[in-house]
Amino acid sequence: MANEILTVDGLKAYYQMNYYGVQREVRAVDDITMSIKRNEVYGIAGESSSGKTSFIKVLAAAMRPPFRVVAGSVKYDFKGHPIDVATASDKQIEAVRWKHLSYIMQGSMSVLNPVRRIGKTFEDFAAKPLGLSGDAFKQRVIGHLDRLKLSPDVLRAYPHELSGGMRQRVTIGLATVCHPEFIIADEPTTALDVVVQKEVLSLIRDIQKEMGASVVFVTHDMSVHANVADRVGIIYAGRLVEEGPTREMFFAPKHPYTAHLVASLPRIGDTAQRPALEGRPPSLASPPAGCRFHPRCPLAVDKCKTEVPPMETVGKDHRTACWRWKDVEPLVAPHASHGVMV
Amino acid sequence: MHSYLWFVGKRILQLLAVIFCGVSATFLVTHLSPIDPVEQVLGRLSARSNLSPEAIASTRAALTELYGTGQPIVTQYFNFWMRLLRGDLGPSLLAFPTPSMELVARALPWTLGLLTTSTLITFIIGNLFGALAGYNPDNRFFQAFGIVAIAVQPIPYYVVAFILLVIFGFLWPVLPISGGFAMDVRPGLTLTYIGSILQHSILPALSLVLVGFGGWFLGMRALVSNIVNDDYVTYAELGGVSRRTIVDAYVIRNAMVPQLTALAMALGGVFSGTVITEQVFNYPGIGSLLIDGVNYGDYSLVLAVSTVSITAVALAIFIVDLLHPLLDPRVRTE
Amino acid sequence: MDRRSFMMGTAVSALLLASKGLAFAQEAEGVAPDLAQFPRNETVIVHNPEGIIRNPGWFNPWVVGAGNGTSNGLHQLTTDTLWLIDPDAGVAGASENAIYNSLADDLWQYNEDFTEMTVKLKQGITWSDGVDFTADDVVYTVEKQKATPGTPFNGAFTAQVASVEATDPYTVHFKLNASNSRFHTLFSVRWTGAWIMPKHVFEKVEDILSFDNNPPVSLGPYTLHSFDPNGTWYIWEKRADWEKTALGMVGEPKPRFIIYRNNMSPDNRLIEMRNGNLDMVHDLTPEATFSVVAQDPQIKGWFPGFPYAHPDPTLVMAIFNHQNPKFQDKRVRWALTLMLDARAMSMASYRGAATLSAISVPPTGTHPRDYHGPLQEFLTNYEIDTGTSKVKPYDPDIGLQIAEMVRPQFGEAVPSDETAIRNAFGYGWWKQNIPAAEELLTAAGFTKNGNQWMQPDGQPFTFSVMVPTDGVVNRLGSIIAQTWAQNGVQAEVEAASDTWDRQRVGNYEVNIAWAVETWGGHPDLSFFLDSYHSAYVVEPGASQPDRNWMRWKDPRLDEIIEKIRGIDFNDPKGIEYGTDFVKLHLEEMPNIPIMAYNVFSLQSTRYWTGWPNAENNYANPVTNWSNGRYIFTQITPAAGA
Amino acid sequence: MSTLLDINNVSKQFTMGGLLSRKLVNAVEGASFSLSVEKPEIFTIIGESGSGKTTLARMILGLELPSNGTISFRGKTVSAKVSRAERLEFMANVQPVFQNPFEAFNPLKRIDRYLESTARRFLKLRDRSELDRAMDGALQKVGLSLAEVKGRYPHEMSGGQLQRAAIARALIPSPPLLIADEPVSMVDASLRMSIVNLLKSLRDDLKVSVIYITHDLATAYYISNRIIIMQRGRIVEMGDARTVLDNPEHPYSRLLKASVLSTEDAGDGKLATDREMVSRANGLVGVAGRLVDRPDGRSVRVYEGAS
Amino acid sequence: MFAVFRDLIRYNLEFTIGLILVGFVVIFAALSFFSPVDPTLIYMTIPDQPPSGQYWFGTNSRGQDLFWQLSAAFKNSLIFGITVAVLSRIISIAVGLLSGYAGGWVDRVLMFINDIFVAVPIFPILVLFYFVLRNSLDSFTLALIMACFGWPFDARLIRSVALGLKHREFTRHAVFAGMSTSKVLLEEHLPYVMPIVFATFMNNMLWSIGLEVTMAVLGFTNLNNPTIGTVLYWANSHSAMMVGVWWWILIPVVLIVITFIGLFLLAMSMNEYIDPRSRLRRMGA
Repeated sequence: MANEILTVDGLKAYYQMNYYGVQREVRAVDDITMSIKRNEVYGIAGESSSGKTSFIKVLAAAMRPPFRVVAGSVKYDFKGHPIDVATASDKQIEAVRWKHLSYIMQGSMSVLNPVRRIGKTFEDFAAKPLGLSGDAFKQRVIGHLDRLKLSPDVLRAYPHELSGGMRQRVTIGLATVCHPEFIIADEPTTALDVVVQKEVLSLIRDIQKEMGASVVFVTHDMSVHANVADRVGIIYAGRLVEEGPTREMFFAPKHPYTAHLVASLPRIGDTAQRPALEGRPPSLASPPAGCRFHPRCPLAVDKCKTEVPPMETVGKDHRTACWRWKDVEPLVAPHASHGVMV
Repeated sequence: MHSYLWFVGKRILQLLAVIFCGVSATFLVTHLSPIDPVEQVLGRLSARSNLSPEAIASTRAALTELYGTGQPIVTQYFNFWMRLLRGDLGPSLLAFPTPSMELVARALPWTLGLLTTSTLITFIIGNLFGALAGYNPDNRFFQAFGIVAIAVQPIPYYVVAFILLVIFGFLWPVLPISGGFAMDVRPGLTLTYIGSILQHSILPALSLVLVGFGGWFLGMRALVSNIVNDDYVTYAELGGVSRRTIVDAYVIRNAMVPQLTALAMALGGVFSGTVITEQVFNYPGIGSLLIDGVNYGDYSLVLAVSTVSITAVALAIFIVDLLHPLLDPRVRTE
Repeated sequence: MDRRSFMMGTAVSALLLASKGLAFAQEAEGVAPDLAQFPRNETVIVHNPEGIIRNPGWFNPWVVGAGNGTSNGLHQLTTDTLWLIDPDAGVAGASENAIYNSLADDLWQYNEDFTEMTVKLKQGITWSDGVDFTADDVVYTVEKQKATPGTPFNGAFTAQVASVEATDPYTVHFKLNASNSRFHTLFSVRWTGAWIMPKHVFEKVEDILSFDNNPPVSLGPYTLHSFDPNGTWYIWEKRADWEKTALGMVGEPKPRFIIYRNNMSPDNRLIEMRNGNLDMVHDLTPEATFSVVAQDPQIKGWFPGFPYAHPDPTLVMAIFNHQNPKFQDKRVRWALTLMLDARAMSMASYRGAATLSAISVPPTGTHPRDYHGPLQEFLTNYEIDTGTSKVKPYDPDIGLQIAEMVRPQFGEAVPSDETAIRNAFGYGWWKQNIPAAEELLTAAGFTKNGNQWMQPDGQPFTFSVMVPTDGVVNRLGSIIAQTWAQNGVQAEVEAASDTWDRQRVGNYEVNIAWAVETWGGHPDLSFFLDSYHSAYVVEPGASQPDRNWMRWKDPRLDEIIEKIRGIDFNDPKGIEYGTDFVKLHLEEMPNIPIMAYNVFSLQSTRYWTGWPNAENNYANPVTNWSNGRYIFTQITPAAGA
Repeated sequence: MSTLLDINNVSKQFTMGGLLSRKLVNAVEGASFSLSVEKPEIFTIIGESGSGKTTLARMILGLELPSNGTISFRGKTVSAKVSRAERLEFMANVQPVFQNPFEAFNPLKRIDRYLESTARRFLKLRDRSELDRAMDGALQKVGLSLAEVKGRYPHEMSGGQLQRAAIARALIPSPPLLIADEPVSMVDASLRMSIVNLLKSLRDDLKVSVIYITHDLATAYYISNRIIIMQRGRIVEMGDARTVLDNPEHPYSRLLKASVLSTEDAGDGKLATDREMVSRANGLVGVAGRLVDRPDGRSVRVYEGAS
Repeated sequence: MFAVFRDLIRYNLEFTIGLILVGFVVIFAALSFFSPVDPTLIYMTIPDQPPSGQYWFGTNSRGQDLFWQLSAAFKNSLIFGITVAVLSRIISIAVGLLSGYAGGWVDRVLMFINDIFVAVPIFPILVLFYFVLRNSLDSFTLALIMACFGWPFDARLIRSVALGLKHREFTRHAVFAGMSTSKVLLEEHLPYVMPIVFATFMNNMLWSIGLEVTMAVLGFTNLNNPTIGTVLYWANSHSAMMVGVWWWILIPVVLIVITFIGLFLLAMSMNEYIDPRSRLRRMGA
């Protein structure tokens, strides 16, 4: 069995729309090749409308017209169930859902049926893949909830009766109760307060460790990636521009965009003027030629405007797509904090 | 529980206010009527018999005293509320001296029965089909069904009732077309009697169902086609939840919340359909009573029917509202 | 309990409760029938036009406005009074001059100056509970109603009767307050009248005004079998001792059961008759009649062919409000008359099935013999002076023309014999004569501005024509208003559901209704004419006593009325005075007589035969008239039914 | 030194539920602080959701009335229940900047419409060229120009431009005070710094005071002069931003700081939270305590009898 | 505006069909302005003629050419329906937007009144008005009364949208840009409730025309004024169906169905078009 659980190859997935004669093709995912290892947390970062959400929709096999895969493959190597979700039938996908592949959707309030008790929702999702029913199922769920520090009482509650943090833990519970091999988590902590956010993140991390699952973790917040991900991939304008081990990404980025993202993080104890990246991400309907980052890139040269940089391996598990990666300077040094922790 | 009590309390207050306002408006509107009930009765009396002028004068005096129409309107209004609280709206002119309330009480069960059954059937079938059509937007059967629903919806009650009358009374006379039950049936709690009532209610109810159905169907279809795009439905689909459960517990259950509100709001409207239906099928309900009352200038009766129908509709809305927290847990802890 | 089962349970129990409530409501009211079947060869089913009976358990007709059914069999089958007068010829041998001696053994006997009346009663009549009918019942009826305001004849008896006594068990003697040669008409039923009360029942009742008299003790050959607590049907059953009733003495009523059904919409009537669930229908639209008699050969009308309808002894007219200054000049009234087109009116209202009358007497019953025939010559020579010229407006052959107009559509069904045509279509009417009408208006000071007539004061001549919301009278009024409008008079039709109330208080300009109504089978005109006396005309806005809706006042009219009051009911001079009235009416034209109010009463011969019709005109077939009782003695089950 | 804004012992209570289950929620309790005219500063209010920071902001803007205490701006009590003229005059002095730049303008309307309305209302300008000049001037202050904005719809501009345009609109009447309610919580990292830097330059270059409401300690540290930390309606710690954040004293302040995800040891996955720290911070909720001044200039809420 | 039309016709089949159907009926109704006969006159032609080359829609038992009769009836009924719909839309927009935006006691009072109007069944009220006004109850008065009862449900829908809009940040921006409340409501919020207004406009027309038919069939309106209801009334009073004059009922019913299918399709497709979300997509957001 190969070490990669997911292999994405040359994936292109577009929104193809027609509004009263206005033809639009939004290239939300444009030629992404990457892979994810077993027992790995892979963070995907990018600005809003960079295509990161579209990308994980494909990973989760949640495409709906007008969004469709145009080219490439998305191959999972589940135990006994190898599958390419880009081409698989609904029935085949049905067979791996929740048992092998689960999904934590953005917005804990809206993903739970507001008129159904949490316990019922667990039954709906997990009873069949687990092959359990009645008390055995209930015991299993209660046991799992206990791991998430949730009391069995939540099973009788309705979503609106729970706090945001609890709801988020419930959705994590829901996604992990069947011990899937692969979990896709889309901004699971975005709306949470800092204290709760930290708790939830640590929970996800712990559960992942315990189950040995692979997790794709999507957020625009680099500081979350810093603490959760083993590897981080940066998506810009529908393309993967750099991926690498977390520490390297923060302290030795090989793409100017990554360097900027890291640099723009303010830190307590540091009041030095921080640069802001001007401009806006390009429209996915009409991206610029060449390197898509070139209009905002301080290092851009003429070549960047015409030729698309290829993905180059620049270190162990570290790849980047930049003509001038060698000139990228880390903007932040890994030094100790000024603050004194009490 | 506390909040549910508060919810009920608020609804009761609202119910009382609605009844008070509606009934007062009814009183005002009717008492501004130029129709003099005394002259109405005299007119009917003498239309077919040979009365002398003296006789007419003395009868008029007697009737004026009896109906209390000589008093100022404020006194009449006050007396009206006093009487209403005792459940007595005075004698009907149309069926003097029977209390108008008695006439209403006799007619009301028929209308209520007809409305309750037809509304329930309409609501359930319309919503079920609407939900399935909304969840399967590409299904040809439901698409065709939608077109039929849109086409039937604007046909006036009268025409639908009448077509049913012609089909099932004339071309293929298999169903009774008039009355509440058959002449050779003994009223009572017997199967024959209830069977006869049901048999006689098929056509009137069917006419209401046919017309009312489309609205629920279309409303539900629109609601469902929105709900299927909601995150929790998408998520359930991604979670491999069975289709049946999704339609049932995710889609329909959530769509029922606004549909229930719509039901409460629609209750006042179905009344107009029963009036026509009762006329066409000679059904002894409250709608034809109202029409008779209007044509006879019987304002006691018109008041009684309006008062009772306003109260009944308000009560029905109240009951539907009480069901709300059962359907929507969010209301319970509001 | 989870929510789903709770909701289902609630729904089911609500349904159960509703049906249970319904069942109990009925149980409390209902009278359980003994039989489950009513064999059609023993049962007649009659349509009653009264609509749903809102007080179905009420059988006391001696209370004003009780809202109970009257024509549901109650006044056809259970009540009786001294005489009945048929609007048609009456059963031969049992009536004379259409007058039946019912409870009375003979006609009324007045003293010289009509201040006292003596009545001999039949012997051997019993109430349905076995008690003998006697003079005491009649005396009780008069005295009790005299003493009880709220009874229908309280006013009449108080005003007219000084005293009443039973001189022996079968003789009643009335002393009147004033001379009155028509006092007996209170006890003479043409449609309804002073029904005799069962003294032995009512004297035990403390307050007869709140007594429902359920079940009614019957003086007729039928008793109540059962009725719908919702007021849509009544079933009556023949008494075992039916021969001990006044009707039984005329002949045996054949049906064992008579069912009256109420609240039948016209389409329901048609369907139920076609389906064999109705034997007698009160009225249909002209169109429905033509279609049903064409489809079902067993269904018959009054006339064997066109126009089928039975002419009521009522006369539909265009009634001018004489208290309105617009209509106070008889030249204007005549001008409006001459603008009308009889053929258009006949076609629009009845599709040609109208029986026209140019004079103020309905062309029905025995009236053509007494009035229309004898007056033909007078009418043909009748001349009016328009101020410019003299015209003879009468057209005696207009009925023949209408018959020719409808013949292409109805063919054989239209009679070809001239007398038959005159009886069916009328004896003639006024020719439409626009020039004469214009001359009359000009003479009255009107001027024409374009196509619009202006009144003498310079205002346009405009008024509304009030009609009921439905039926032939509505159609008639529409065409009348339209014809006037086309000739420069701005008449607008106004359909109202309260025409009866408005005409009573004079709240109209021109009204289409009947202001003339007669006994039908008897030439006496007092039935309506007495109320035309100027003494009864009231101020605008006040309630006008019956029939003189136009509030017409004329000393010559009063004189005729007083002359009639001074002679006996059967005095041949009555026709002479009646003719005087017709001529006075022609001169003044206070309202425009148009046509009889024809009613499309139909009978099915599927189960019963022997119905009255134009050839065998022994009774009025209109189902809600009390006189209809005689029909049940004349019909027989159809062979094979 | 004259006072620009004075918050004096302000409390706000909300009624939750109805008559039968009436529950009073103290959104803000006894908040006091003031800003001076002479010294423009960025004054930061920090707290998590439910801490009352947004309620406080709404009261300052006059969108809510305090249940107790007074808020006065230049000596005048702030309230929405005044004449339209007075209200307009207040708005000319205090303007808001909101959370989501993509929501700042009606997506169906052109952006300049808001700028123009502001100029017309508060500067009483009628003339086309004067209006344009005022709008352009304000846009220049935030690094934009009227030419870039005029006739454009919100979706035609980037988040940063939108947020700048929103701030430019607020700057048109030259208000001495801006209320910025979580202006960066909904934006991407690359945009965040440009907004924060802009706020900083407003203070430094235009001498505008800003009340900056946020839950992000890092940006607060980066730009604030003074901060207050709020927990469940109460101010628990207040003082110079650096002093407080470098070395927080109140247990809740410490918890907040400890919960900030550090990037300094990126990739190490250190996420454990000190349980005891959490319970200490939460244990103080609902206890009144009182604010005590410390020698280093900060005030901290202390609780007699509680450890 | 023209471009909008062109786009809709070109790219939206539903809109095109709806436009054809409604256009057909509207043109048919508008023909009544050129009617050679006065539709209130009776016996102007041979009665009971089935549809033919001479009488396209046949003639009725009152001797009227049904083509011109129905043309006038549809004109009057459509005007009636539009009057009710426009008036009640105005009320529901005003109440809904104000209630949602103002909140507090204004909202409570308005919604309380709203709830009363919802709970009072309209039909008995209309009958009561007829009972009192009798013949003075002309179609405009009837339309006014119906408009007074036709708004509450839609006002609630609008309010729920307005509640959401109230908390959108651009609303607060508009306020702090010095815009008056009416400006905020009419210029900022109104576009967002237009889809509801459009959809309910059609429903409201259907409802009001249906009620008018009910009133007319019972004889409670001015029967001389040709409307869909009075056409059916007269057909009924002449037993049209039973005696085989089927075209007197069938043709108006087919026309009603055509009208409302057309309106439904128009409302649906227009809705999608004016929906701010799809508008934004078209604008390229």
